[in-house]
Amino acid sequence: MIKDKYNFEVFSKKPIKLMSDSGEWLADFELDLSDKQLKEFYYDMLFGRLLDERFGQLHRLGKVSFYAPSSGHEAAQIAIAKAIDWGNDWVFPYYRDNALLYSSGVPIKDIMAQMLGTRLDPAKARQMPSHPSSKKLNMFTAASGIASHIPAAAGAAIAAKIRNKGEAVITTSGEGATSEGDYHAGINFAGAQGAPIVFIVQNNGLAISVPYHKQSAAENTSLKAHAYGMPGYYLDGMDILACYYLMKDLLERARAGLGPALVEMKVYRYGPHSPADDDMRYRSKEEVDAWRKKDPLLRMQKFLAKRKLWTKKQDIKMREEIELILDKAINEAEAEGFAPLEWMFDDVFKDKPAHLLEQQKMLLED
Amino acid sequence: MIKDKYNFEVFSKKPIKLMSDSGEWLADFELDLSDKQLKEFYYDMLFGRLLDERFGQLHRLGKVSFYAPSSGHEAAQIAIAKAIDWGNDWVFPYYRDNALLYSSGVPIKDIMAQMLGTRLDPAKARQMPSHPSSKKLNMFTAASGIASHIPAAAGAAIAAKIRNKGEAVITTSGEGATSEGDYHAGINFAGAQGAPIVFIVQNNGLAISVPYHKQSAAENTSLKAHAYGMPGYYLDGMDILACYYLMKDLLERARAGLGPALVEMKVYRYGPHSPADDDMRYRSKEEVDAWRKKDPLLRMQKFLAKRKLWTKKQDIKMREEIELILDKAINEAEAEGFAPLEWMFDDVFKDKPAHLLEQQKMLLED
Amino acid sequence: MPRQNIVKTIAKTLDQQMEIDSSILVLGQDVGKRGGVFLATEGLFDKYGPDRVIDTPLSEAAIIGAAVGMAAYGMRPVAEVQFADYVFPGFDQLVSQAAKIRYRSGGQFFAPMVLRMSAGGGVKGGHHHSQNPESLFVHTPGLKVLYPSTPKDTKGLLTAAIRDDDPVIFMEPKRMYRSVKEEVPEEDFEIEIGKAKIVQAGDDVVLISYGSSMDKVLEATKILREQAISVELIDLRSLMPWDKEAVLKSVARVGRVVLVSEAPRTLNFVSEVSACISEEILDSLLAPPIRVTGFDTPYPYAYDKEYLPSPNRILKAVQKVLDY
Amino acid sequence: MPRQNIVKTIAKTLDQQMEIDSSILVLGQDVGKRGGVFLATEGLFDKYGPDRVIDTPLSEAAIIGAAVGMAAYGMRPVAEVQFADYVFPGFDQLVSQAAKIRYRSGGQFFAPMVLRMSAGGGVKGGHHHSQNPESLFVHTPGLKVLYPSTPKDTKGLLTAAIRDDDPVIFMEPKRMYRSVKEEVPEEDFEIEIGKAKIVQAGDDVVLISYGSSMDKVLEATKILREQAISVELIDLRSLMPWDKEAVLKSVARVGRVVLVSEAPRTLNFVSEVSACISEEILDSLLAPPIRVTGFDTPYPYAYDKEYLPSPNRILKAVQKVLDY
Ligand SMILES: Cc1ncc(C[n+]2csc(CCOP(=O)(O)OP(=O)(O)O)c2C)c(N)n1
Ligand SMILES: Cc1ncc(C[n+]2csc(CCOP(=O)(O)OP(=O)(O)O)c2C)c(N)n1
Ligand SMILES: [Mg+2]
Ligand SMILES: [Mg+2]
Repeated sequence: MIKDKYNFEVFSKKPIKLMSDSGEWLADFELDLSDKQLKEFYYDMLFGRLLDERFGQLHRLGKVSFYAPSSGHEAAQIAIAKAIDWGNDWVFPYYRDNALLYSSGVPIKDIMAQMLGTRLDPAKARQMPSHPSSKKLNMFTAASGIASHIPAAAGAAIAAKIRNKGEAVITTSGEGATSEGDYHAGINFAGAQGAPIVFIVQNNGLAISVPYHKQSAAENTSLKAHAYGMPGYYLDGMDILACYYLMKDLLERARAGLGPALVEMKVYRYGPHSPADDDMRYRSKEEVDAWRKKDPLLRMQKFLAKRKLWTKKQDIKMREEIELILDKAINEAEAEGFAPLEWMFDDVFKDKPAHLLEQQKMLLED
Repeated sequence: MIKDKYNFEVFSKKPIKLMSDSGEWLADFELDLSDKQLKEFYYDMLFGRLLDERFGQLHRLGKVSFYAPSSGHEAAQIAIAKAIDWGNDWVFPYYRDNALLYSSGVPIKDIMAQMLGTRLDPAKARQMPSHPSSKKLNMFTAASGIASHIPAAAGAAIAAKIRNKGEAVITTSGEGATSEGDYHAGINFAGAQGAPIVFIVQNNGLAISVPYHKQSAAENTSLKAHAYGMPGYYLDGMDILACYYLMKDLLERARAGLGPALVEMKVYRYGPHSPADDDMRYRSKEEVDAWRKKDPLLRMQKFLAKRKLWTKKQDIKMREEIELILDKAINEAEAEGFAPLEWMFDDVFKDKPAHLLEQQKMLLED
Repeated sequence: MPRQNIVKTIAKTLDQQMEIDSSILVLGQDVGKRGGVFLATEGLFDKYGPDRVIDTPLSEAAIIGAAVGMAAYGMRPVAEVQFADYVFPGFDQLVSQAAKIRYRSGGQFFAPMVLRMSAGGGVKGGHHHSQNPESLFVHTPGLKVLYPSTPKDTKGLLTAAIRDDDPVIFMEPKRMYRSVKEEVPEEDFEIEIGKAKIVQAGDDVVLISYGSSMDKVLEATKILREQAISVELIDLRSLMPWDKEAVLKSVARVGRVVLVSEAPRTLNFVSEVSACISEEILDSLLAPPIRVTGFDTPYPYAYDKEYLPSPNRILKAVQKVLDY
Repeated sequence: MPRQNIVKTIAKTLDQQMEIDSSILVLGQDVGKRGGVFLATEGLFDKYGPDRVIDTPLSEAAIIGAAVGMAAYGMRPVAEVQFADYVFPGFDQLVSQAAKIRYRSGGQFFAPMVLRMSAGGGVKGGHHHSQNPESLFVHTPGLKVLYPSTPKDTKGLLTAAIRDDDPVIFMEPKRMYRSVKEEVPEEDFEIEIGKAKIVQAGDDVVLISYGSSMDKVLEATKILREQAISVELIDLRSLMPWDKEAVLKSVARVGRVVLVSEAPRTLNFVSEVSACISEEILDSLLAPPIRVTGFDTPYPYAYDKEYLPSPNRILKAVQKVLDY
C-alpha cells in the first residue's frame, strides 16, 4: 500500500473524501474491498449505532449510570477498527468509542458487563461505564481524564519502535483533548522519536458545549501536526472509505518504521454529550438535523445500494438480529450479579500491604 | 509600522536577517534608527555581555550561588527590550534574560541585590539568583519551572484584551520550554482568544544537554504557530536589527488588537547551562568557537564601524565605564546586608494566619 | 429569605459579586452558554457576555494559569475546574505559580483568584469524578482552602474568597449540590476564612468533619441524639487556615473526639487535626482520637456507598471512644 | 566492598540491573550524554545507547506518561525527573495514570516503573529545587514511595523498586548525594519495600525520620549520645507502605517519640505517623508525640539553613518529651 497507491494530500484545505454524499466513488484508484467487506463495514456501523441506542435505553431504565453517545461517529470508528491489526497493534481509545469497541472484537457480553458493572466485567467494575479495556486485544484501559492517555500511547509506541516487531499504536480522542498539555507532551515526544503511532482526532466540533473556535484558532486540528514535524490529514469523518484507506495506509507506514501521523476525522455527535447534558442550551435542533442528513450510515446505504448490496428489507432484518444479540449479551452479562465487595481492595498493588488488609478487615466487619 | 513598511515572511524556511554577517544592511526599506539609538543598541548588548561575565566572577567568588549564562543571546534580548513599551506592556521573562533585564531599566543595584540575595532585593531574597521581577515595570516574577509562566502570560494578555487599553504582553523562554504542556496550554488559549501577546523562543539549540532534534521534530519552533492559528516567524537571533524591527512590528500589531504571534530567535549560548554544568560532556569546543564567530556584538561592531559609530578605543572606554557601574551597583546592593530572618514568614499570604505566627515564634525563639 | 440549594447559591453569589465589582470574571470549560456542567454559572453569560464569562479550551493548566495572570494583572478571576479530579493537569500552575507568586516576588505580585471545583463521591462517578484531594492543596503553602457544606456557608465563604487577596481553592460538595437547602440571606455577607462552625454543642464526644462528609455526619448525629448521646459537632468549613483554636477548645473540654473525612485514609486532612490534638492537649484525651475516612484505594466505581464513611462506621467509632 | 556515595550507587545499580534485564530502560532530561544533571546515569548512554537511555523532550508529562505506556507494553522504565519540584507538570500522569491503571483495569494492565527524583533542601536552590512533596505521593493510592538515606539502602531499595510490578516513586536526598559514603556490596541484593530500619536501639526516646532529614537527625543523635540519652533511631526508608508495626512496637516500649521531616509542617508525612500512634497506642505514651518539621512557607532561598529541622530544634523536642 505504501506510496504506490494513492497520495493522500497532507494538510489539505478541505476534508479528504473518497465517496460523495450521494454514495459515488470519487477516487482515481480502484476500490479493492470485496462485497463482503463492504457489507461488513455497513453492518458494523449499524451495530455501533444500535449499541449506542441500547446504552440510551439502559440508561433510561436506570441500569447504566453513564454513557457517551457516539451516533454520528460510526464511519470514523469502524474505519479505524478495520484498519487495526488487532492483537498486534496497540490501541489507546477514549470513552466515546462505542462503535470502535464493538468492531474490535471485544465480546459484546464483556462490553455489557463493563457498562452494567457486573461481576463478569474483565475490569472488575472498577470504572464508570464507557471506559473499555482489553488486555487480549492490547486495548489500554480508558480513563476519564481527557488526553491523559496520549503520553502513555506515545510511550507504548516508543517501546514498539525499540522492540521493532512491526506493531503500530493507534490513539483516539475528541478535538477538545488536543488543548490539554498532556496531549502536547505525548504527541511531541512521539514525533521527536519518530515512533509508529497514529493520533486520531474525532472532531465533532464540541467539547461538551464549547465550540471548536473557542478551543483553538487552528483552522482544524490536523494543522497541529506542523508543530510535531509529522504529516497531518484532514478527513471527512463521515466517509468510511476515506477514513479506512487513509488509516490503512498510515498504519502500514507506521509498522514499516516510517513514523507517526496526526489525523482529524470531522464528525458530529447527534446526542447530548452524556445523558446528564442538556445540549439544547448550546446548539439548535436545526443544527443537529442538518448533520443527520450527512449521516454516515445513509451515505453507505446509497453506496451499497448502487452495487446492489443493500435493501431496506435486509436492513430491517439485520436490525432485528442485532437487537437479539444485544438482548442476549445483556442477559449473559447480568447472569452472575454485581461485583462483590471482596474485590474492593484487590489490584491497588499486586499484593496487599498491611494497611490495606487492615482496611479491608475494617470494612468487611462493618 | 503595521503593514505599510516591511513584510516579514511568515514561516520562512531560513532565518530572517536584516544585517549580513559582515554588517551590511540587507533590507529594502530604509533604516530609521538614529545614530544614538544604534550606539545604544550596541552599548546595551555590551552591558549585557559584561553583566553576564560579572555574574560568572561573582559565582567564582562564592557570592552568587547560581546564574544562567546569557552570552550569545544579547542581540535577541536587547532587541526585545528596545521594542517593549516599558511600564505599559507586560513582560513575562525567564532566567536567562540577563541582557533583557538590564535593558529594561530595572536599576542595576536591584539586579545585583537579587543576585546576591541581599536586603535590598525588591523580592526580599526569596528566590535563587537570575529570577527577576519588577512590579513597576510590569515584569512578572520569574519562576524556575520551565514554561510555567506561559499560561500566566496568556492570562494577562486576555485581561489586557478585555481592558482594551493598548497594552501588549511579551513572554520569553528557551526552545526546550515549548515541549512542556503548560506552554501549549497557554499559547493555545491566547490564540483562541486572539490576545495581544508575542511569544518569543530564544532557541539556543540546547536544553541543558538535550539537542533540539530530540526536543521536537518540528524543523524550528516558529512552525508551532500553525497549531495555534497565529503567524510564526523564524529570525536570526544574532541580528539585533532583524529582531528589533520584527518585534516592534508585532508588538504594535498586538497593541492594535491584531492578535498574537510566535517568534523563534535562533541564538547560541557560549557558556555552560549554569555554573554547575559541564558542557563539554555534550558538545565540543569547536562548536562553541564556530558560533562565537557569528557573535552579535561583533556583527554590530562591523555595522557601526561602517557608519563610523564604533572604534576599538571607544569600546575599551565603554567597557571600563561599565565595569565601574557594576562595581558600584554591587557595593550598593551589599550595603545593608542580607535579608533578615524576620522576613521569612511574610508574604505567604497577605496576612499571617495563626499557624504561621506560631511557627515564626517557634523559629525566632530557636 | 429564599430556601436555596448550594449550586443555585453559587450562581447567585457570583452574580451578586460580579455586579458589584467589574474586575471579577468567570472562566472555565462550559461556564458560558451551558451555564457550567452543574449550572453553577447559569445565567451569567447572558448577563455579562463573553469577556467576563469565558469558555476556555479544554485545559486546566490554561484555566488556572490564565487566572494567575489575570489576577496579577488586576482582575479577580473565579475559575472553575469541573471536577476536583481534573485539577491535576493544572496542578503545576496551582503549586508553582498561584501558591508562590506573592512569596517569591516579596509581595510585589499576588493572585486574588478563586478556583472552584466540585468534589466528593457517592455519585457513581468512579475514579475520576469522586475524589477529595484537599490534602494536596492544604500541604501546599500559599493556598487557602475552603470546603463548605451548606448553602449559607457557601455564600458567605465564596464572597470572602472572591474578596480575599490570595488564591483560594473553593471545594464544593457535589453530592449535596441540590440535596441540601436552607434559607440564604439575599444581602451580601462574608464569613471569615479560617473559622469553624460549632453546628451543635455537646459534652460526650466531639465530632469533627467538613465538606462532602457532612451529610453522613449529620445522619450519624441524628441517630446519636436519639440515643441521648451529647455530640459537639464541628464543621471546619475552612481547611487552610483551619480553626485549631476551636478544635482544641472543644476536645480539651470533652476529651473524646472522632474525626470524619471521606478522602483516602493515609494523610487524610484529619490526620493533621489528630496529630495537633495529641501534640498539644494529650493529657485531656480520655480516649484515642479516631479517624473515620475513605480507604486507600483509587475511588472504586462499584463501591460508591461502601467507600464513604457511613453513619454506621461513624457510630461505631463514637461508641469506641465512649467505651474506652 | 567499595566505599561509595549515593549518586554513584544509583548509576552502578542501574547499570547492574540493565545488564541483567533488557526490558529496563532509562528516560529523562539529560540522562544521555550528560549522564544526568547529578550524574546518576553516568556511563549508561555509552554502554546501552539511545534506545535504552532516552533523552526526552522537556516535559515531565511526557516522561512519566511515556513510562506508563512503556511499562504497560512490557518494559521496565526507570524515569528521572531532575528535581522533585518538577514532578508537577507531570502530576496528572502520575495520579491519573500510573497510580490507577492496575486498579481500574481490574489487574489487566499494570505499570512496573520507577520514577526517580532528587529531593530536599539545603542546597541554595530556593522554591523550585528544594521541596519534599512525598505527602502528595503517599496520599495517592496506587503509588509506592521510597526515600532512602544511605548508599546501601539506595542500592537495595532501587533494585527492589525496579523489580516491583507497581509504580514506585524513588526519592533521593540530594544534599546527601555525595556527602554520605559507605561500603556497598557489589553483588545484587534487594531490601524489602515497606520495612523500616532500626538504625540504633535505645530506651529513652524514639526518633523517627527518613530521607533527606536523616543527616540532621544523625547529628542530633550524636549529641544525644554524648549527653547519655539513649535513642532508638528509626529510618523509615519506605513511606508507602510504611512500617507501622516497627514504629508502634518501638514507641509502645519507649513511650516517647519525636518525628522529624523537613517537608512543610501541615500534613507532613509524620503527621500520619503521629495520628496512627495516638489512635492505636495512646495509653503507652508518656509524652505527646512531637513533630519537628519544615515550615508552612514556600521554600525560602534566603533561609535554607533555618527552614530545615536543625539538630538544635530536634534536641529541644527530645528534651521536651523527656521532661514531660
Ligand atoms: C482533564 C479533564 N477535564 C475535564 C473533563 C470533563 N469533560 C469530559 S468530556 C469533556 C469534553 C471532551 O471534548 P472532546 O475532547 O472534544 O471529546 P468529545 O466528548 O466531544 O468526543 C470534558 C470537558 C475531563 N473528563 N477531563
Ligand atoms: C519543569 C522543569 N523541568 C526541568 C527543569 C530543569 N531545567 C532547568 S533549565 C532546563 C533546560 C531549559 O532549556 P530551554 O528551555 O531550551 O532554555 P535554555 O536554558 O536553553 O535557555 C531544564 C531541563 C526545570 N527548571 N523545570
Ligand atoms: Mg468533541
Ligand atoms: Mg535552549
